[in-house]
Amino acid sequence: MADEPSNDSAEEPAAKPAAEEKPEAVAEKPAAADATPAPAPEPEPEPEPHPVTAALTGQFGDKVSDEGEDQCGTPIVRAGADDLTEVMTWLRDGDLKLNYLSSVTAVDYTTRDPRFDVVYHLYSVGENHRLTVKCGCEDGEGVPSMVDIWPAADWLERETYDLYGTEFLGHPDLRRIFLPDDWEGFPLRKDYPLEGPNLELLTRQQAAFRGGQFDRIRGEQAINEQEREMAGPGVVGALWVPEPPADESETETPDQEGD
Amino acid sequence: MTDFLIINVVIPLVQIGVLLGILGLATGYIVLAERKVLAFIQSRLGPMRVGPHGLLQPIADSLKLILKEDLIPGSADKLLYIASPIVVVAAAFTTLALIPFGEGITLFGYHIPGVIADVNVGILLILGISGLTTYGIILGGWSSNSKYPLLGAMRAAAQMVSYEIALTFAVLAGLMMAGTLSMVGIVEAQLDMGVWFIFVQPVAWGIFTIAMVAETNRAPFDMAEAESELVGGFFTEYSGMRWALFFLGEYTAMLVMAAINVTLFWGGWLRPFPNVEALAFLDAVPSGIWFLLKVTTFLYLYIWIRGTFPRYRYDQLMALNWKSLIPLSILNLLVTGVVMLLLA
Amino acid sequence: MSTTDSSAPISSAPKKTFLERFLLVELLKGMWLTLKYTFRPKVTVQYPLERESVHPNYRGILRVDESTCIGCYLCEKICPDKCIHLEAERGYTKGKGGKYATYFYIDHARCLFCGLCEEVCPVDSIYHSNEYEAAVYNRADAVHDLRILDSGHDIIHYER
Amino acid sequence: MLETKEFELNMGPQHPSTHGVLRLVLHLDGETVLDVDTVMGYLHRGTEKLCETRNYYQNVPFTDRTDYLAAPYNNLGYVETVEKLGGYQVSERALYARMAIVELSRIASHLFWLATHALDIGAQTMLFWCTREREVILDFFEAALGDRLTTSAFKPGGLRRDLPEGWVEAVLEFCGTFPARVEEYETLLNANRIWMERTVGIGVISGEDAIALGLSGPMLRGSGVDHDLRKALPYGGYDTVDFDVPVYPDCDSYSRYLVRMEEMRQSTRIVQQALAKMPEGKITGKAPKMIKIAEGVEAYHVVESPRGELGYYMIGGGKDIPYKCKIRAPSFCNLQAVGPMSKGLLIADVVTVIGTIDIVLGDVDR
Repeated sequence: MADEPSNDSAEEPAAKPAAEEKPEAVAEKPAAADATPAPAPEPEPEPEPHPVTAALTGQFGDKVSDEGEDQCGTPIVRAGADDLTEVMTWLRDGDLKLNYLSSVTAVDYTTRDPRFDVVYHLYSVGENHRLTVKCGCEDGEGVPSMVDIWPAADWLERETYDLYGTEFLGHPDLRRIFLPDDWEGFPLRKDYPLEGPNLELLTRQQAAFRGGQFDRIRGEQAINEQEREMAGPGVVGALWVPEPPADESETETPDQEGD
Repeated sequence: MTDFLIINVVIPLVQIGVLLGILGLATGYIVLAERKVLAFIQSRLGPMRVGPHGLLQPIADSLKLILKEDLIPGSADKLLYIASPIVVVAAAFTTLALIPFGEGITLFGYHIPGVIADVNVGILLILGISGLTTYGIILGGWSSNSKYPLLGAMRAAAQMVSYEIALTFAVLAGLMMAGTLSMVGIVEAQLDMGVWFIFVQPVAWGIFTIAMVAETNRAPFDMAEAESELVGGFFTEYSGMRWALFFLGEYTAMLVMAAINVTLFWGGWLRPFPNVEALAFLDAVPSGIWFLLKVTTFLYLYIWIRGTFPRYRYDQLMALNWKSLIPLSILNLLVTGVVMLLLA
Repeated sequence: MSTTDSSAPISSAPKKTFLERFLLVELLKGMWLTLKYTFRPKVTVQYPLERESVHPNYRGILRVDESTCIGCYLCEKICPDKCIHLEAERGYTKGKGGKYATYFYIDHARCLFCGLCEEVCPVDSIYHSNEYEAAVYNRADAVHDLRILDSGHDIIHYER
Repeated sequence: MLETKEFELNMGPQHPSTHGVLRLVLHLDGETVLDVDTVMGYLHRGTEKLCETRNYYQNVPFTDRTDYLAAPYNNLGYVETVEKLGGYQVSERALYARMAIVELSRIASHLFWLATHALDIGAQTMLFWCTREREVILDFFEAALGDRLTTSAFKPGGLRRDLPEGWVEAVLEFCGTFPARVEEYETLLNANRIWMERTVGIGVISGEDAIALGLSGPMLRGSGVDHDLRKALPYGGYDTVDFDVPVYPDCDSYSRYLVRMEEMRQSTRIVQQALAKMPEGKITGKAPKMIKIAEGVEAYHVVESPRGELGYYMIGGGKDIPYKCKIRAPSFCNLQAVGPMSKGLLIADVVTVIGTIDIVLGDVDR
């Protein structure tokens, strides 16, 4: 890669062994099982703060904390919700000229306190540098809205609210954006099941399908028992049932693959 | 008495019957031709499945349209909703009676003229009746009681009323040369002068051609339909046969406008250079064929333009008319008058 | 920022003289182009009658070679949308030892055609055929069991 | 005085010009647009949630289905992010093969944009001419990647299979003839007075507003902002090829049209250079068969997709599945401009504005 992160932060070496130590992995062809030899970890005793971070901490001192860099070499800082507006305003208008809000999102660390991180990815059109700003957010609380600083935040914050349920205080129009207004729950939270909270309802629909109505749809070519067993329940309804059917599977578990 | 009956009743009825019979088919084939030509322009083949090279497609289409369910929206004004496509088609068909298709032939000792009714205010009547089409479109859009058709109808009304002005001024220039309002008379005037009016009135012809495309709601002036904005415009809610009637009306109107254009500027049924004796062998081709050939060319032009240009916006369309075409046509009229006065 | 000198304003709109405007020059140019195209060879294929062949690399409908399948479950595991289902048994029924699939079906209505199963299969038993006509009249027919997967599904070719 | 009422018009979700299932509620005064409400989400499939439950290889097919008109670019964005997370190297051959493929996808995407944009404005012939060329590119994808639209082109570390025999020559031949085709499109549109009246001065957004609204890609460059991530933060070997970034200052739909037309030419150049530079060697991936990223390792990687800044923000979770995968969709951010850009215009211009933004609803809703 052209811009392989040259200034590896402390986090980098941690990634490499983890990536490699898994030879018994769900084996595919063993040919290329070994990864690139990891670039020699450079355990710098005292990692130099990124100049962007340095400028920021120079301006705000303790209000922002340095969180190193990500794998692309983008500095990460953390700010408190109370100082966020002040910090962000300076980032846009100050020396760093971070005039472009690239993305807003949140991360759900279910057990951590505060539960969410609201993450802002900033960019400077002109200076070509990036900055990631994180801000903790407890469930049910909120962080100040950035709409006044970057109009781009309008929909991005609505999206984050829609999917994570993090409030953005002062947002002029904080509604759901993708999901219907009466949707329950916030899908990207970790405790939200993959196939949705209305699993029971869907199962009933599926049962109805499998019972009488499905045959009606098929008309004369009514599906015979053997064929149905062969086809399995996943065919008929919208949902997949993980186990091959022993008999009527009324209860379904969320998809467990991937664990 | 018999002669009177034959000349005034039987012959016109037969003419009407033949014309309508041919026209029903012809419209279908204009649609097919349009699909084919557009396809050729766009590097594809167009309808190929029904009959050889899709030649039976119009029949399949009309059958489909007749058999389709005829929906009337619940909230529509039913009477007007049903009436408006009929208005459009009736107006378009009526104008056909006034168009001279040829010199006429003599059959069983009776001269059958090439026109059903040679009225001495022919062209005025055509413009007047075709103006009625607007009512059908407005009523159709309004009676659907739906938003897109309403917008389409509004556009259609404004557009057709405005372009009629430019159209009429362009026609006037030709009429001044001809000195008559009769469609047959116009052609005969060109025969007398020995020159088609296109060569003396090119500007009027240009204006007429642009205005005629706009007047028939065809691309790039198909504001009223504008399927990418108004999803079909005034006939969004129509389906089946009623929708087909609008279609029939549109294509008949195209035919009529092309016929007027040919009659007025391209010598109607006359062969090229009607007074040059050296080309007399061209008279072997019947006059009706010359006429149809010219009309076909214009119909091709319609399709060709549709395949080439993007669509104007509603306000730009009006600006084009009021700011360019109408002033230009008035100027043209003035110049024509002055020159004729000087030459007279 | 780019290194080009494109910051200099480029007159984006082409300029036209009055005569060019009045004589509709650019419109006539366009019409000339479309007229030329009217007579050029056409590029479309009359689909149900003619069929274009696809490249051998094309990922079409999944097929399984029953005789080589060792029932290792890798395809089922890697499938991102879980459309492959199989059960394997140990035995000698089919003239070979080891595991073999007793129960194998693929729901093509859910398949992503991503090719991951083909890639992980250690014996190249599951593979994408070049067949792309998978339309069926009811959803149950989109599910191919081992018999169909092995011998190929019936394609109703359009006649006439 | 007559009482006048605001006219509310539902445009979409089923409308020929909303390019999918976008719904705009237009508040009209006559035909003049006073305000636009944008309603979306009809195509929301929860891709980001799905990505949190599938492993790093399994996620590649999902990225196809976000911006399905330029699927290889989405694959590239995702795969490069994973490579950054794991620190995997890409072979030279894979690097340039990828570059050629994604630039072809940019051409294909812009072609389809032109086709639909011109169709919306009423030039229906463009639809067929553009899809004709796009079809050729899709054939290349079919041969090299296995599928035409949902390519699942790359995997972490490289490509999934080597390029087929004769592929490079065929692509180079296409690159030789393609600029002439672009010229033909321009004959039909560039100077056409109707096209100009429909696009010049329509959908104006100034450079500053565009940056503040988070617009990217041709939306920025059509507003006079000289910014292209391929130049600004080179990734994927773009710093080794020579190309120009077209910038037009008029901030209107016509500028953006010119930008995209020129980008098609520049992409052709990049493809030619990339294929010339592509060495022999191994093209398939060097990443481990089971990618595991340590907990807390994160990366936000952006690429310049045909629509603009496409970003992937991923966090490793210590397992073989990402803890978080956020897709920064260019269509979504660009679509924010539809309100500001279409205020005061007519209905027909809203169609132009939607077309000029070049949205893909799969990308907007994810």
